[in-house]
Amino acid sequence: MFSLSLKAENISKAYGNGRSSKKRRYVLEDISFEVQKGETLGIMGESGTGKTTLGKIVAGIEKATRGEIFFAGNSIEELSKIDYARFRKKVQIVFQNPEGSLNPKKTVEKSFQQVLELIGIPTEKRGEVLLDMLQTVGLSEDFLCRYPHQLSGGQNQKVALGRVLLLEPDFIILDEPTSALDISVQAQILHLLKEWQAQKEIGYILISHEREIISFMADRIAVLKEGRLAFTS
Amino acid sequence: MKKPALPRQNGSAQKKSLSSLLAVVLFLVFFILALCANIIAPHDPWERFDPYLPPSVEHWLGTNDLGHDILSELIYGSRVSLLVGLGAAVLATAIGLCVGLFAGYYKGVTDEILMGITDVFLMIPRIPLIILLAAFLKPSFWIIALVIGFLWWTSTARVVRSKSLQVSEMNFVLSSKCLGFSDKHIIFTDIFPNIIQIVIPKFMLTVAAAMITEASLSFLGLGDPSMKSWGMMINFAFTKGGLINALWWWFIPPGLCIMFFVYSVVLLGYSLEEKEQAVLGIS
Amino acid sequence: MSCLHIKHLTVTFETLMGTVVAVDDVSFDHESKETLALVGETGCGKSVIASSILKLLPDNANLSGEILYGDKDLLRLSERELADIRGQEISIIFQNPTLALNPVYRIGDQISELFRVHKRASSKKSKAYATSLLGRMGFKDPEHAFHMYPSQFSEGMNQRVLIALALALHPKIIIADEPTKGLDDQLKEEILKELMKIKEEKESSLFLITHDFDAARNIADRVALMYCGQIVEIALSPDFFDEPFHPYARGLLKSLPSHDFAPIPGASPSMISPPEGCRFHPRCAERLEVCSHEMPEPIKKSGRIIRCFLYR
Amino acid sequence: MKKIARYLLALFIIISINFFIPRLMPGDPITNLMGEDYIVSQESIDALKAELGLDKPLLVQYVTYWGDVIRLDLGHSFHFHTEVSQIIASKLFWTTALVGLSILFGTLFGAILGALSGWGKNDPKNKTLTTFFLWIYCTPPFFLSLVVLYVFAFKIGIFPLRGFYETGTFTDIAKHFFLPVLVLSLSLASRNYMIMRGSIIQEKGKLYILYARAKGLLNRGILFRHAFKNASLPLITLVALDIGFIISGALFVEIVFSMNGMGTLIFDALLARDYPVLQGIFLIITIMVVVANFLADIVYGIIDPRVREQR
Amino acid sequence: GPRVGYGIAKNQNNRILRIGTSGRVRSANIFLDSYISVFAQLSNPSLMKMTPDGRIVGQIAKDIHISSDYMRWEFHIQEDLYWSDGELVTPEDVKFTIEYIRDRSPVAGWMKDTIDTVSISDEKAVILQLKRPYTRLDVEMATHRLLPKHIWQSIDTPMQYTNPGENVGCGPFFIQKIDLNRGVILFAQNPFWKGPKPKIDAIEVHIYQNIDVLSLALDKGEIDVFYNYASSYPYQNLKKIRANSRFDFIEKLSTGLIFLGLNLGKAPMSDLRFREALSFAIDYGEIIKLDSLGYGKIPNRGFLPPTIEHYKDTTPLEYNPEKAKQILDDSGYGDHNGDGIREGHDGKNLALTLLVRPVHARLAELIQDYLRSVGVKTTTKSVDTSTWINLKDRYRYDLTIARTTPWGMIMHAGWATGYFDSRRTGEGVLHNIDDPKFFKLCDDLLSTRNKEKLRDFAFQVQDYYNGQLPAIPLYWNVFVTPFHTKFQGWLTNPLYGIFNIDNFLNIEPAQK
Ligand SMILES: Nc1ncnc2c1ncn2[C@@H]1O[C@H](COP(=O)(O)OP(=O)(O)OP(=O)(O)O)[C@@H](O)[C@H]1O
Ligand SMILES: Nc1ncnc2c1ncn2[C@@H]1O[C@H](COP(=O)(O)OP(=O)(O)OP(=O)(O)O)[C@@H](O)[C@H]1O
Ligand SMILES: [Mg+2]
Ligand SMILES: [Mg+2]
Repeated sequence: MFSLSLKAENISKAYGNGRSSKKRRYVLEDISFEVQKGETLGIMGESGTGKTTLGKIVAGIEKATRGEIFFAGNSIEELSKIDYARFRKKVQIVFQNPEGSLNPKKTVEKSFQQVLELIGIPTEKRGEVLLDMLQTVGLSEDFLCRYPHQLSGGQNQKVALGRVLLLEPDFIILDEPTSALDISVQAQILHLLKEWQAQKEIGYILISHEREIISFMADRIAVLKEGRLAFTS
Repeated sequence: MKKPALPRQNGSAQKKSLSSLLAVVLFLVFFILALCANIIAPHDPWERFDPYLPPSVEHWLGTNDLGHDILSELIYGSRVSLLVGLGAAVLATAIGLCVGLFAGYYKGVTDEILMGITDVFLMIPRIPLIILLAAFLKPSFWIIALVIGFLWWTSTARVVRSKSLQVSEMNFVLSSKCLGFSDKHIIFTDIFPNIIQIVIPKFMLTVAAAMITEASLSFLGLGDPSMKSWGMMINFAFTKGGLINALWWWFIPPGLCIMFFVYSVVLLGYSLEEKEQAVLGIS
Repeated sequence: MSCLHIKHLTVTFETLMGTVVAVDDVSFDHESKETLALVGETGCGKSVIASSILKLLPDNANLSGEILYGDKDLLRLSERELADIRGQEISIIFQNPTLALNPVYRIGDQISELFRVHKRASSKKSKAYATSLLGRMGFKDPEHAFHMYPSQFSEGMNQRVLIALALALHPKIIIADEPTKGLDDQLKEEILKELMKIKEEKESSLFLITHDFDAARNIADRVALMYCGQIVEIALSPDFFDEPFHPYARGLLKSLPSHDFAPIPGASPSMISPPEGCRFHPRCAERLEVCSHEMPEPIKKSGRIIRCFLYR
Repeated sequence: MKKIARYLLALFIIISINFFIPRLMPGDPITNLMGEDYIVSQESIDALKAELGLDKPLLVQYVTYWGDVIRLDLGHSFHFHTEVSQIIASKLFWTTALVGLSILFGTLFGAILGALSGWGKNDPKNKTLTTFFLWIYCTPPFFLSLVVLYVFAFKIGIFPLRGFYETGTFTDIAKHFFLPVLVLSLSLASRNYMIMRGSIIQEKGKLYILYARAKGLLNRGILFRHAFKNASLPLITLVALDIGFIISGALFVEIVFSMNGMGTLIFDALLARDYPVLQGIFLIITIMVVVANFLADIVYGIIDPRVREQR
Repeated sequence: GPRVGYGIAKNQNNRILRIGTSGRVRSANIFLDSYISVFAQLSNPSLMKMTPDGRIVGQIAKDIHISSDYMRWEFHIQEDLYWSDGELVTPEDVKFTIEYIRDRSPVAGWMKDTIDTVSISDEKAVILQLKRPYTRLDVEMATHRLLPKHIWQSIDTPMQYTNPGENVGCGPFFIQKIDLNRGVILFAQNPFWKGPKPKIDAIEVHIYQNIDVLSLALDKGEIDVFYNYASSYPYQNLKKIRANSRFDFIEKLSTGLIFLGLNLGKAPMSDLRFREALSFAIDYGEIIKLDSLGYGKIPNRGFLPPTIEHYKDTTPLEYNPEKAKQILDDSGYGDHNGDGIREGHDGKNLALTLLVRPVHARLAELIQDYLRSVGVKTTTKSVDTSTWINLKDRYRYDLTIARTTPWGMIMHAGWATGYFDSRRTGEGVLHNIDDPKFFKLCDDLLSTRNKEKLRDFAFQVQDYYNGQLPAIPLYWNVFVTPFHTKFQGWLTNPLYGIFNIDNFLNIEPAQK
């Protein structure tokens, strides 16, 4: 059987004024890699090298200047509407900046509820699923009525993660998923991620600056430096 | 020894609910006036007494140039004014909101097209168009509401667009996109709540503008002059010597009515605002 | 000499689900020139303490207690008096750098603003100074960085901008809420070095909130451990890392990578209705009978402050 | 590029609309040229139509019209008896002064007061201010102008009753301008106030505001250095839109203060169905609005880099 | 120092007459702008003029000789008239003016069809040779301004000509300046005027765009008198100015009136019985009370007011709703389906469109109510003037409200025939009668200048109106003109009210 994979091919990304090439600055150059379901690719790199940018491109929410992303063998540019919707559900990203990725005008409950609605969980079951997920990421019910700014950094991160996990994606791009968590909770979350990976065969692209986390989680490690990706053992 | 308690910054919750209560009450009063005008009004507003009577026990606000009881006119006027004001404002705000949100969210070609349309609507010479319509349409106030609604949405659209351009760049919108929410969902549940503060005043302003415009339209020849509305009352008060003879009981009350009605809408808007500020914890 | 006394600080928030006791009767001293690391569980109230010091809490917060800075009680100062202290004498690095920066101003302008407001420096001078600061924060092309907007920067870059901002005026106290979050090892080291250098030079004290035990071990003089709104242990840094007293501290150390990320079992407690007795007891491996119904008071023991019945 | 294409297309449509709408209105310029009673042969009507270029099919007229637009030849007026460009130029000077000043004051006061009120607490002072501006907004400009005129020019008598000037000296002109500019500025300010107030409220919950406080900025400093710029986007839009509206919207103020400006010109031309004048004015307004919008777009970009990157 | 109020302090000069008007002067073209040309008759008088008692007599023309077949008109020109630049006024000027109007004025189409040649005889006379007999040339000549040939001969396209500065004129005053931005037309004394010396130095016409502001200016003393062509001072503003002791009033029953026009070509208006029923449904007394605040008279069915020459006292109109209903019932307009609205002969509900301009909104409301109470439903359609003209000219209305002007009453064959004769058209006229009997009457009127015959025909016209009711007059209105008592000696004529040369030569500052 054809195995489900997420593949980046010759991704380049330039920022700056579109027309004048002088001002254009390439952040990513010619990056290619492939991640299979159930596998973790760790990406490390200095601050500002383009890890987040790469993550966003792979997740399909930012356009690469050049290159393509393939999901299950098809370029995501050419996906039909239905396939794109599937891709959209199956490839998720957890942002580095957790508070910024939550709508400031929505309570935690609403954020969750809408995802539940999106994935078609019947209304009567939603409460149960929601509480389950809260417990999974280690949040209590108290948080349901809070707005993002009423949560601590780590709590925001948990909400963001929980929301993504609900979708049961095939691939998750984790951009510094535990940066705001204390070490015990970080450990909990890392174990949780591993557990889910084992159960549901999720592929991770884990972006982190912490060598320990990467080596704990990743099957393969790549380092992003000066726009290029180098695999290390 | 205990230090003095720190002053708490937020006002008492009671006061807040009071003002929203006031808003609701005020709004309802106008609503009831409009609904039950025939019961509440002391006279038939088309019945003619002596013209230009000053306020008296019989006519609390006197009579106008045709001898109509001004108070009754005022009460009946709420029907048309509320309908035109709210109708036009709802229409204009709805169109403007949608156009602005879509343009700001989709950007690119959609933005260009929508803003192009907005520009065109913005610059359509309104008065000629209204005269044109007046000649071909049967006069009625819902047509006026429609016309105002269809012509007055452009600035809302542009204002909304400028703000939603800002908001749609934020991470949480990206995040929603990534979760696979439909564009419609993102526009209305992610972007919209974050620009509502600009839409609320825009809406209030449109309510007032529509009520006043309705009067000036008749000045230009559109509409049925025998229709009773607050704007119309002000209009006649001026063309028929209300100001020059200082008949304040004629032109002030309809002005006040417009003002208070808009104020009730404003207060409603504010209580929304306050509720939100309360949850967001800002003062 | 101590420069910041926090006495019986309690911060609660009103929410629809009830009152959140984010900080519960916290008292500690922060000596001058000292680096105090505050560690603790996610959501235990560290950032709230940091914000309370500068009185930057939202409206739904209720504060009580005292925060003495010199002879002033920061909580009772007027906004105007506070403005003179903020940024200049006490600066803070927020946890969420991207949202903390104004999206419509250039990075450089946001830094120079400090000089213009507090020092009334000329724009040229403040620009030069801001550029040099950016250089020290590991920006290879500080001129370029000066002209960028926050949205064009990565998370880590904004983080560094915030650090630059906090150090700019050589404040007496620097409150850093996870300043090295998201930075790679090398940069982290550089930044911390820079931080310590400035701290030494200017004799400032550093209030460091962090999850990074390595950093805390390396630079902190003392460590305060927080759990569920309370400070449960304060100890000198070597002591703390060598032999933590509180069971929670021991649990935490076990979650370190070196122990293969073995987490403390159980979930974080609710801050609205915290557990009776010792807040940690439901997850505590060494709990006693009393722990479940009586709250331990902080006591001094061998140079530490500890809040646990095991050490009574 | 796209932007320019869009503006050109919009311009094309609007300029076409400017041609068709006046012509679709019932009546024509000739009816109004005639007077109470006449007998004219079809022949002389035709001659008249030919003189005014109305004899040709609409489509041909339309093509000619475009030729004129491109050559910027606005033609001459049927009723004002001069070159349209000349009439407009003479009115535009005064109207621009009137409108320009009003936009300036209306924007400044509206924005600043609105920002202060949105920033501050909802205390009695701000409530009063809001009520005041609401009052102004809910008062038809006609009404407001007459009341102001009645009180200041008639009762107190410190301002003249009408016109742009009497003797033409600076103080004389200033005296004549004071009341109309006051009325227009107030009604503009009332709207700007509401918008700015809402916009500031939206901004003030943001974290960067809190951080600005942490930097040691004072309340007002934060408002005007930080919140104001972010919140001003909608206002810029509105001010750009104003240009067109006010010119025609100044009509009522012009009527009350007997100022022979653009508003009156439009109204007269409209009632008389003076096509060339109408087309000329609409063309000028169109261009002004397009330019203003274009500038506003540029200003957005300058203010907000995130918006600029979209280009 | 003391606050100097605007206007009051400056208006100390008792020898300058300030006239306030709210006419919309559009351009400084005395030949074509309809508002300015009213004022320009002071500087550029017409050949003929109307006397205060309504007769047409010579003005520039000393006397006229008319051939018995009305084909040849000889105008003898005053000999001591000079233009304000010192040139003598000559028959050449008159000839030039008539030809200029004939060739270049869009409103003078009739001249092309009527005037054959214009020539000058050696006795300082201008001779008009006509193509067909025309009896009313003198009336027409009372409304056209004399132009100085030496100025205007170089102006080929009057349509594109404005002169905001000095306009050479030959009246007692000439136009010194037309400053539309300031809103004034300034008249100075003609230095070469040889006639009786005016007792005032100058005349200023101040243009106010809003009548209420004009009233304030009057009250305040910034202007001395109100003047709008064919209009009374607004009745509702009178009360205030009456309270000002410095003002006095000229009150004259006008030759104009307000009337309800009927589309005679359409059922049911084509039915005389229906028209009569309408006439009984209207409460004239109330209309006068409400719309003219008492400054009006209940009209006769004969349409024309008593101020007109050869007035005939016909049946007064009467408010009698019962009678109206009776007539409607009797003539087949019963309410058979019982919905409160009568049906026409076609069985459909009588639902009429009342086409009005915004100025008549209130009257429309009243009419609508009167008709409703006799079971006729009307819808008011309020439109702007151009639309009104357009719809009216295309007979797209059932009822409409219109007013007549003094000139309108004497135009065409006179006696308001110009409003009804369907062979004519014009801005304010209805041209709704195409009855050969009426055409014959008009032609008869046009065929003679014989006083007896004219009277006879005028009576017949009034009888025709009385019998046929082509329009229902609503009220004959009284024109009220407030004036400052610091001037006295006011003279008015039915055509132009106070704005006539006789008046300006006559008024003088009041003696204290
Ligand atoms: N909108 C933009 N315009 C210009 N440059 C940008 C923009 N967005 C990102 N960049 C640049 O791209 C580079 C990569 O940014 P990115 O956020 O991907 O870094 P990162 O590797 O995730 O860093 P960190 O670890 O600090 O989060 C940075 O140098 C940043 O300045
Ligand atoms: N405005 C608020 N309203 C209600 N609760 C709040 C508010 N702000 C913070 N809290 C709660 O107070 C507690 C302490 O938050 P704080 O931000 O101090 O945590 P923290 O220790 O900094 O955690 P982290 O390490 O995750 O940043 C949290 O449980 C949080 O949910
Ligand atoms: Mg990143
Ligand atoms: Mg925190």
